[in-house]
Amino acid sequence: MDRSRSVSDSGRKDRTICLTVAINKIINSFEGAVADIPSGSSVMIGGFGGAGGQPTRLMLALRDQGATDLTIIGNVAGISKTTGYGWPDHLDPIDQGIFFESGQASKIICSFPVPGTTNPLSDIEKAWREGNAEVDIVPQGTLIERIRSAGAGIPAFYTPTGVGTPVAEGKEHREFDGQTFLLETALHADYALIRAEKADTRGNLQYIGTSRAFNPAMATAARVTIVEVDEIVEPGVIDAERVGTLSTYVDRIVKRAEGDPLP
Amino acid sequence: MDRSRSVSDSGRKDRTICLTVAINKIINSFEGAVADIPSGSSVMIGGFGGAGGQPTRLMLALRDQGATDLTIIGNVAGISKTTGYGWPDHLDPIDQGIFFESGQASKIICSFPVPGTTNPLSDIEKAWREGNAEVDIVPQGTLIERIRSAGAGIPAFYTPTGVGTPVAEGKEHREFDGQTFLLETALHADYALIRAEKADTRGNLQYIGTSRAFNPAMATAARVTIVEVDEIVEPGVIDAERVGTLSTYVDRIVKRAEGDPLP
Amino acid sequence: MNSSDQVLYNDPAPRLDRAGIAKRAARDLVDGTTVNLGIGIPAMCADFLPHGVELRYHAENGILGFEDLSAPGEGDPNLMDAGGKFPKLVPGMAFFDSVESFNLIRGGHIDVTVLGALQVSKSGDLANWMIPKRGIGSIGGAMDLAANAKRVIIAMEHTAKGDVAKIVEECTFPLTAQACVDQIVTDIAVIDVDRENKRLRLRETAPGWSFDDVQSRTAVALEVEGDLGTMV
Amino acid sequence: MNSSDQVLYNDPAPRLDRAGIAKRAARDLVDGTTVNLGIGIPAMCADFLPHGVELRYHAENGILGFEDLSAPGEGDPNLMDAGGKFPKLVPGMAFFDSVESFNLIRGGHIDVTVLGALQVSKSGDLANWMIPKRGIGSIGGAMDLAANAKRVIIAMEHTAKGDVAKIVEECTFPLTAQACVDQIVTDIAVIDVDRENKRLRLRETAPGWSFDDVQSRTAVALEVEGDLGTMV
Repeated sequence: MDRSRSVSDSGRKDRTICLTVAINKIINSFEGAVADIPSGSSVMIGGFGGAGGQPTRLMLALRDQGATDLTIIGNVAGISKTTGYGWPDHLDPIDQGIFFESGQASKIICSFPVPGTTNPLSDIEKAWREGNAEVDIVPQGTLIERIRSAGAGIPAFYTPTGVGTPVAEGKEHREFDGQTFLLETALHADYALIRAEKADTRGNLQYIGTSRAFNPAMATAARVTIVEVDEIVEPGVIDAERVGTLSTYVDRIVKRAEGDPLP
Repeated sequence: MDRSRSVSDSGRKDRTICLTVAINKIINSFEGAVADIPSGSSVMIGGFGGAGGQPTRLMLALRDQGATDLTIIGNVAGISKTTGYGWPDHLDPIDQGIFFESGQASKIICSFPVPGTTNPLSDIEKAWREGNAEVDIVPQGTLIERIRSAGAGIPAFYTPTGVGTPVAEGKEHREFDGQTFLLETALHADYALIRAEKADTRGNLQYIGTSRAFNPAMATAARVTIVEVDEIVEPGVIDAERVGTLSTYVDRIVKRAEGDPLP
Repeated sequence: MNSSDQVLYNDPAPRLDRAGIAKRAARDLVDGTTVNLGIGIPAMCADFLPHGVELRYHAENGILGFEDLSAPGEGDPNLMDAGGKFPKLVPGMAFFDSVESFNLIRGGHIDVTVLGALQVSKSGDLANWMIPKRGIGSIGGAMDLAANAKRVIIAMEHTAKGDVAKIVEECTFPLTAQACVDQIVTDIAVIDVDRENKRLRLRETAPGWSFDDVQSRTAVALEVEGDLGTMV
Repeated sequence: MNSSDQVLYNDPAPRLDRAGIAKRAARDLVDGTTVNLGIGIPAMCADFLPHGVELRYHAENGILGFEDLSAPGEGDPNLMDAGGKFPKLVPGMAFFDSVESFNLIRGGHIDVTVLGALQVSKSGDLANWMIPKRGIGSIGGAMDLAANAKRVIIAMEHTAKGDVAKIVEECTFPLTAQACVDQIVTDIAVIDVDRENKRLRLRETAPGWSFDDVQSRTAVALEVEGDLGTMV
């Protein structure tokens, strides 16, 4: 694949790094876009929860690809398949639960892994009960800020959220101006699978409505960012005032088929 | 002025706070918009440096209002008046230097307070040399992140920028993953004077081009945010996908006169 | 009130239904404020706003200023609120990402949040995300909202199944946030939380409910200042 | 090289002019990379990109992907770059605020930055924001760029006024960032910085300049690996 050029670079911190710049970011198939994701990877999955903003085709491709021992990072996770949350009634919902159903995921880091009821049991809760998966529950604001920090070069920050709760256990507590805060650290990933409405061929993304959610921050926090879009356009079609993710963050773009029945 | 309603509220941290919600945010004059800013206030001034995105009319109104002992917070500061930076050639540039020329400012927190040359001496450097003003020079990325943190409820964060330099003096150093970082704290202000292209009557703002810069973050970090706009429109005229500052952050809106000769 | 056999069958009058709780909670919402409504009873507040009150609704997934509709529907998946409902678009609304959404919350820019609860303590501690015996739960935006909104109103049924008290001296369930609750609106009472003094003040009772009726279903000694009102 | 009387008047050949330095620095810029050019000589690199090389220019004040023009002009004040120039709009560019702009920098997403310098040390320390005797200086985005860009190239005149060395064992001026410089392009030489071993490798000299000519104007012992090239 003649997609990238490499430049040897002595890099930060005196480590030799390889500067790879994707020249042509467009990949022709969802299979191809996720083919190199190895077992043991951490994979961010964008959106909020529900069909909007979820990279559903990339998720299905990763499920079919078969990589195992995955750490999945998402927000609301595994709720749609059991409750229909955020999906049209006439469709079978797809969510991060597919990686627990298939046994590919060994861990999830998310804010909302289980619905209020246990009947039927969600794939994530089932895997957790059977000891097959670790579930790390993070307050949503802390989760998104940890992801944002990873992309923004901030290794750690203090937050008021979670003080006095189970999420504070084992964390550094510190007072600023008489109030107690928790130290939280950046959350990086190997891959981010995200979803946008449009990409231009450079990799600028445009989002629509509430489909932004975790997508823009995840795009900045992963070593490789792969985006699923409804449309690929020429540079300039996306208004420079409305770019939601900058081209620099995007490594691979895959377009959905016209008339894809999945939302 | 029948602009706001108050609600008594037992508030956070068990202090009684007064929840004031501006119902009509539009103020008819720049004088009126800054009239209550007391001496001793900290005042953020938006933009990057140069005329674009700078709340020039609000600044002139604050100069004329006469409050003293001000702490000014801005980015590039006092460069335009001496070098013409970011201003059309046919106009006399206006920048944060006006508050040092007038003796109103006792301190500035900024990233770029002096031009490369000292002839002529800028207002800020003159005030500093004469011992009349304190100048706190902060790396630009640290400055904007400190302001953003103030608005985002984050009291402090770690940054790689500035390690081994004079800005690291007296600051906590900490290692994460073998790299050293500095602890930096949130930077709040009493007032933010900002500039946008358009406001709707609710207070949503739209920016244009490179005029965003420090404006959106400052809008979130001050107790009172006052915006200077070229146009006030009805709700809905600003596309929901293109709101640059949310209405919740905006307290007062003043419209410039049609055909104002200042950029 | 842990042993509650004596009150199980002697409600003095009907309790308010879920809509009734929402309606009463909605009465204290102030025009022009930025408000986040949790799922369940809190979300129903949107249906009962007093005349002339217009709120700036915030949903964690990235909308501000929409019109909240409690009816679910077959909407556009790209125009959802955090509860999975499909809000109505109105002029002056805005979309944004989760970073901005939680800046708004964590930064203290949400004026009021209405949330559900499993337990509330006399010091205003809130537990609403996990039942200990299940061992797993969902936090979502609740911890951020509870810890950082300017005002936290709890809208819930007064007791759990079997008339077990949910308003307690100390929460036994995992906390969502400490000392955060300002007011509790239930199906039988409106209670103000004086967090500083760790006291609960009963302000109103449901029609037909006396102080003692409410007190007997509450595991904290309630106080009254002035007249006791009736929930309407 | 602090006492420099002996070399003041004996340049063996003309030094490159500012444009010549920029042209040589531009030769190593790689197609498709995200690049931030500092003010002065670095900004002039944009005029000398090799054929077929298209860069994604970043300016701190919030633009990515514009066309850089080194000519100042009477532009739109709302379409400025960080140096106060007025860039040309091109399809595929984007505007954003300073938070996003410095996420890009601090987060290590800028592939290359070209900056000016007052001093560079053999370990790659950079000093470029304050002359100590003035006591006040401007940092701007320089500390963020120097500390966090993937590759830092310095484009500067080799010596200061009076032929005082700017390439030194240890910087005596206040630092901008430690151990950050990868390459130095001057009016007489191209030098690679081996930060790990604190060594400087002379790669090229200006036409007519020998190793000794450059060494005598450099306060660090230079090394050469293989053939010494000529700057073109």
